[in-house]
Amino acid sequence: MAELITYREAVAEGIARELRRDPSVVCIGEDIGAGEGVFKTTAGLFAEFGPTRIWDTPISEQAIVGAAMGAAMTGVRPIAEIMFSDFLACCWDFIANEMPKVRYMTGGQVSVPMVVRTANGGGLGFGAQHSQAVENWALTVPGLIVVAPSTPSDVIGLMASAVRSDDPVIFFEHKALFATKGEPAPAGHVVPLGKANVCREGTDITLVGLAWSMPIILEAAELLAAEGISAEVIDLRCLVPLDAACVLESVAKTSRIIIVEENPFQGGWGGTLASIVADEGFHDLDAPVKRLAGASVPAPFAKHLEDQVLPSVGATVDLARRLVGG
Amino acid sequence: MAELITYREAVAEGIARELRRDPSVVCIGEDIGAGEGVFKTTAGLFAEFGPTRIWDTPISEQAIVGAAMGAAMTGVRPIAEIMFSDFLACCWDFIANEMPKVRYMTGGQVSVPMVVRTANGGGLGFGAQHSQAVENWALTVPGLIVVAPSTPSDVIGLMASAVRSDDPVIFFEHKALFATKGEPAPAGHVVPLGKANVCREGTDITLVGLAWSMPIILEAAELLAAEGISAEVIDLRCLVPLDAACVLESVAKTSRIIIVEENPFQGGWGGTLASIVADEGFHDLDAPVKRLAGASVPAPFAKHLEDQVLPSVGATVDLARRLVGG
Amino acid sequence: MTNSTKEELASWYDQMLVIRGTEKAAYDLFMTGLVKGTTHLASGHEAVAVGASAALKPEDYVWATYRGHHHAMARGLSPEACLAELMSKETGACRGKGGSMHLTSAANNMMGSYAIIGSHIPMAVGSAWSAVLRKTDQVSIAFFGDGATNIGAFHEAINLAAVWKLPVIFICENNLYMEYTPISAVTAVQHPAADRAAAYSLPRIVIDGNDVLVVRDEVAKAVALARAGGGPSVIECLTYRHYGHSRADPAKYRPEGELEEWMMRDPLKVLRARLVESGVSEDEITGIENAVDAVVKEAIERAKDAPLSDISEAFTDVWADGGMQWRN
Amino acid sequence: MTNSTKEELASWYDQMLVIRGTEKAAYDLFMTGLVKGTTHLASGHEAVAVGASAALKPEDYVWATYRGHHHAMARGLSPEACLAELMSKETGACRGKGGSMHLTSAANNMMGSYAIIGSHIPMAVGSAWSAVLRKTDQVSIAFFGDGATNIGAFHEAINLAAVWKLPVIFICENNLYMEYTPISAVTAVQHPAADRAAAYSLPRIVIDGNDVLVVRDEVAKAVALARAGGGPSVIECLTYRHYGHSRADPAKYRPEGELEEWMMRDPLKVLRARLVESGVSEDEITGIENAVDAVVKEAIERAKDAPLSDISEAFTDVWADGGMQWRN
Ligand SMILES: Cc1ncc(C[n+]2csc(CCOP(=O)(O)OP(=O)(O)O)c2C)c(N)n1
Ligand SMILES: Cc1ncc(C[n+]2csc(CCOP(=O)(O)OP(=O)(O)O)c2C)c(N)n1
Ligand SMILES: [Mg+2]
Ligand SMILES: [Mg+2]
Repeated sequence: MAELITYREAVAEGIARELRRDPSVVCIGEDIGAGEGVFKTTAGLFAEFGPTRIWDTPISEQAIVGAAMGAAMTGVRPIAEIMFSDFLACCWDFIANEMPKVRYMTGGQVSVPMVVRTANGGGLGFGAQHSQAVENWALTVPGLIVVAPSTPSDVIGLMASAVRSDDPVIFFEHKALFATKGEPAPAGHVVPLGKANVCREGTDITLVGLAWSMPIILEAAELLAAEGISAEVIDLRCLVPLDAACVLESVAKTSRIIIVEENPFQGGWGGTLASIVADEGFHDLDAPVKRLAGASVPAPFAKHLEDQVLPSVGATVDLARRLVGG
Repeated sequence: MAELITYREAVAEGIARELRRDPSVVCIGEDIGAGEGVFKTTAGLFAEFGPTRIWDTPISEQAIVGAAMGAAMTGVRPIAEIMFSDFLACCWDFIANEMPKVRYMTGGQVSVPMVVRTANGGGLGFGAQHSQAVENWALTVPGLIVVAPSTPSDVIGLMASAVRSDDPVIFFEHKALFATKGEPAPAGHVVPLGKANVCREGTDITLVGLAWSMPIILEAAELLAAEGISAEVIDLRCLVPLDAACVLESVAKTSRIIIVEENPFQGGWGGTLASIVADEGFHDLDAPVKRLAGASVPAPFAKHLEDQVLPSVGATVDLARRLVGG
Repeated sequence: MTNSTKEELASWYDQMLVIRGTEKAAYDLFMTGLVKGTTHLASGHEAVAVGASAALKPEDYVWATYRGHHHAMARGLSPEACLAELMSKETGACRGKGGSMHLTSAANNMMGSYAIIGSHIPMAVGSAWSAVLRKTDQVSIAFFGDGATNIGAFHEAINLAAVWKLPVIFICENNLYMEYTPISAVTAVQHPAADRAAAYSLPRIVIDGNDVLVVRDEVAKAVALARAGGGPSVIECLTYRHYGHSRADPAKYRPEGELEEWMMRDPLKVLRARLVESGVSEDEITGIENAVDAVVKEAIERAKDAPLSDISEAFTDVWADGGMQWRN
Repeated sequence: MTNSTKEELASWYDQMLVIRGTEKAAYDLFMTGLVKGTTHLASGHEAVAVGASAALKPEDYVWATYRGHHHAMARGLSPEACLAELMSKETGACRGKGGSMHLTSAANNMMGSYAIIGSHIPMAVGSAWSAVLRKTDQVSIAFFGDGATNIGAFHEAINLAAVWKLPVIFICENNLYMEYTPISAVTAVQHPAADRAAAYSLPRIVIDGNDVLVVRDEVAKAVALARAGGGPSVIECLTYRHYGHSRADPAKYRPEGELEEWMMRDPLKVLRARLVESGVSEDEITGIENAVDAVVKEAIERAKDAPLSDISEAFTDVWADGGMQWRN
């Protein structure tokens, strides 16, 4: 077995592979060059590819994403970094109103093949404006591919698909996963967009999540197994395209589902998925559709408070136990 | 019976009442003064209250909402207009990351009593960047009151509550309703935030919506009644606070629900509501939880295309018929 | 001022007349209910579009706002494709999915019209960056109004372009008004674009936007600078819109006599005088005018006759595969 | 330069030392694991905060960034409330819900620290507008970094303030760097704030930000102008941060010798020299220094001893009723 790599290293590796493969790929963002990114997710890129491929910018999120768009529409494949996903709000016009609508409103004349990568989510005690999980923001916008990997090899495989996609992609890298380790990805590794990963098969209950939720869910499934409850675990990997079929198939088997999501319950992506299950999977269900989501509060700074507002292994196990029992 | 008034007139009237009542209320926005607003929703205000209460701004959405915030935090109650709700994206940092988080992240030291009013929704052939229903964007953000009235008197009553609230409010006025007429509001009319309106009682199926959906739902209910299907019709009025209890109570009676929403299905507010019903109302349900939502596409310009992508009376009736029949 | 041949002048007159006529048709069609939604006419601004386009090569990029009919047509969009788009026809530039505010003609490197103030300005910086990355000598132009100079994206874009010395030209059509509010009432400087250029170490350039020759010459200088690697320029063109802001606006906020004064400096009048001056006969000029009339009339008829775009269009072109599937 | 009394100088020295000592404590506590998350220390910037605050009345408003310990303390936040906040204690300024990046002391009209670049600048314009609306003579200050001058909100805010002639002062702490990138590498002018002032018809002001007296004097002039209805000012203060950008940053990007050079112009050194010059004895100065040491030590101990904020705090203060209920 090859040596394990970190999720953080996988980001840089995933980008590097695409930069090597296709000369039209370039990176743009704040402090991503010699600084190698505040999360070190662009480590090594400037050294290998230099300033004609890796472009440091001013603090101008609108200019970053807007310029990346203009380049994408004219023959380049930019990977733009927005340092923290909270700052997507600073260029939300471009994310919500421009990138995803150009192809449609030009009647298919123009493509926008670009990736916006961003460090998403909480768990590090960064407070209200640097800790949000906002993949649900992206889900509200038709025309955006929404990717949120949970493992290093998925980071690499999905980055490959994202960069090669002719549609705009928001690529959520999870801050709390950067230090986690996993299998490296073989050369040429590509994970298709919109294909969920059944991480663990089971028969009693379906546990669905993505990114940060996955370690929680996997641990919960392990604990449940010890109690004789067989949980099927699904990592969605993408919100768009959404592999709803995979979830529905699983529910057809288990009849029970818990969706574990970090974003706040109100407007969370789990609502959309739950509504699909409660409609198309209705006759398969033996129990209420459950969502374990972030509390509907801003992120508190204090670690012991932040722990209170995020879903936990304990809460997942408890709920699953009650659902299967009741 | 007093003369009917338009929804458009109700907006101006609702604002005027608050301006008269409380000298700390001021308005800020683009072309809202002598120009009286591009939708004429500030008609008469400049004439009555003058430039010390009604402030015309440059095209600077961030400065508008940011300045309103700073004023709200220091003793003023601003009503800020963002001309089209699509442009909330241009100041999304303020809407999503600032206004709703200040109270929490200061540990309760500071309040942000302000209203952001905005013309929301489609139906007028304004194309991809001027037709979006984005109340679901606001729902994703804990700390925002989200109001979306459907009738002139609700506009006035909810505006009163919004302006008097010590929490930040996003007030969605629907473009396609501006020309509609309804009962005027009595003096002192106040509609509490978070109280849904059961517009029509029924026993066979619950139809839930807000704003633009309401005329559609009400017409559908009428047609269904003619077929002997008794629909209960609920106008949520607000997404936050959400009157979930009202919906659950109704479903306990009818056992069936259709949520009719204008925003796109993916990430739409109906997902959150559906997930609540599919959880807490699960044992009351005799049929799948249904959502009729906007198609997951940008808004097309052509009227005949736009009609295709929005929920319709016909689709509502059809679905209700199938649900009750099956 | 550089010289221009009679032929150049005549061809600009032709183009400007076509634009004027097509917009007049759009207005009339609106009034008869054949055009729906909203339109923002650029009548009065034609010299900016035609003059700037005259300084470009076909492979250069142009980016416009919701008030972009003139830019699209100056770059080669046919009056028929323009009018058909406004009438939601399948022969429309965007097959009825874009509309007046989103006219696009990618075949002419006219990269679109954007309806949220300021948003296309960083995009133009992006296509200029793209030219540098791809090592072409393409230049990009962003056209925008005076009102756009107070939105953040404008500043972010110019700074980035100046720092990276990108081949992009920022052309402000200062027509004195935003929607109904005079730009002077909400801007801390007299010249909203030009007086901001120094904030990015760029020169202050203010020109007569109603004289196509002045515009062509100034833009040509900026294009030459940009192609030579000299970086961006900001050019503020003084002009005036003849109609109200949009079809809903009777423009009552204008001081008396203002429109009349500007009508005397109508870019078509200015250019017609130049034509006469350069020795083109009245007959020749009338010949152009009649020919344009016929062209526009035919465009109207063809656009009217075309079928509405198919309703399936509502559900295509979200994704690269042509469809709208976001889930399985 | 105006005169200052010995007492003033001494009190500034005291304040600056308290800030320096408290931030040093924050750093040390971080290293021992008692402070978590992240911190952005302002050591080196103290003269800006203390000098500007010295020009204000208690009822004036101040708005800061994630690098705002110095501004909060200069306005009256106690070192204990600061450190307790960083340690998530119930005695913290925001009871552990805000943290280092969101220090707020509303009782002192220090309206908060905002962690998204540029966002608080329009808010400061808003509190200035509020003073005009409420007819008080309160002045507002927004403190921000050099990097913030390239984000759109900065420009929108200054333009609005200039147009409305609001009593607000925009104070840039130009410390040469954003996070790791020199501001000069990404900005089209030499002085990122001051060279933009003319774009809003405001004068260009660049001062030594390491001399508290220079800062006090320049800000006092701007305050007087603002109170007199003369509108906003932009003041660029040249300064330097002694630590890296945040606790994660070893600041290797600095050219050799740069830190050392700036340490020679450490604002505490500069002020200490002024004290000596004005006739304060070494003994008196050492007396201040020792007293401050004791104050900071006590603050550390008290903050350490305080209980963590109650876990119920996670669920309060979303709404005006104190709770978090968004549905029934
Ligand atoms: C971000 C944003 N805010 C507001 C509007 C509404 N709006 C459309 S056009 C316009 C005025 C624009 O004025 P200017 O830039 O001078 O262009 P002109 O219409 O005069 O050509 C406004 C405010 C918008 N489209 N986008
Ligand atoms: C909108 C936004 N973009 C990026 C960041 C990340 N960030 C935090 S501090 C910083 C550098 C700020 O530099 P400057 O304004 O000079 O302030 P300084 O840290 O030097 O005091 C950056 C890029 C942010 N917080 N907000
Ligand atoms: Mg204008
Ligand atoms: Mg700095």
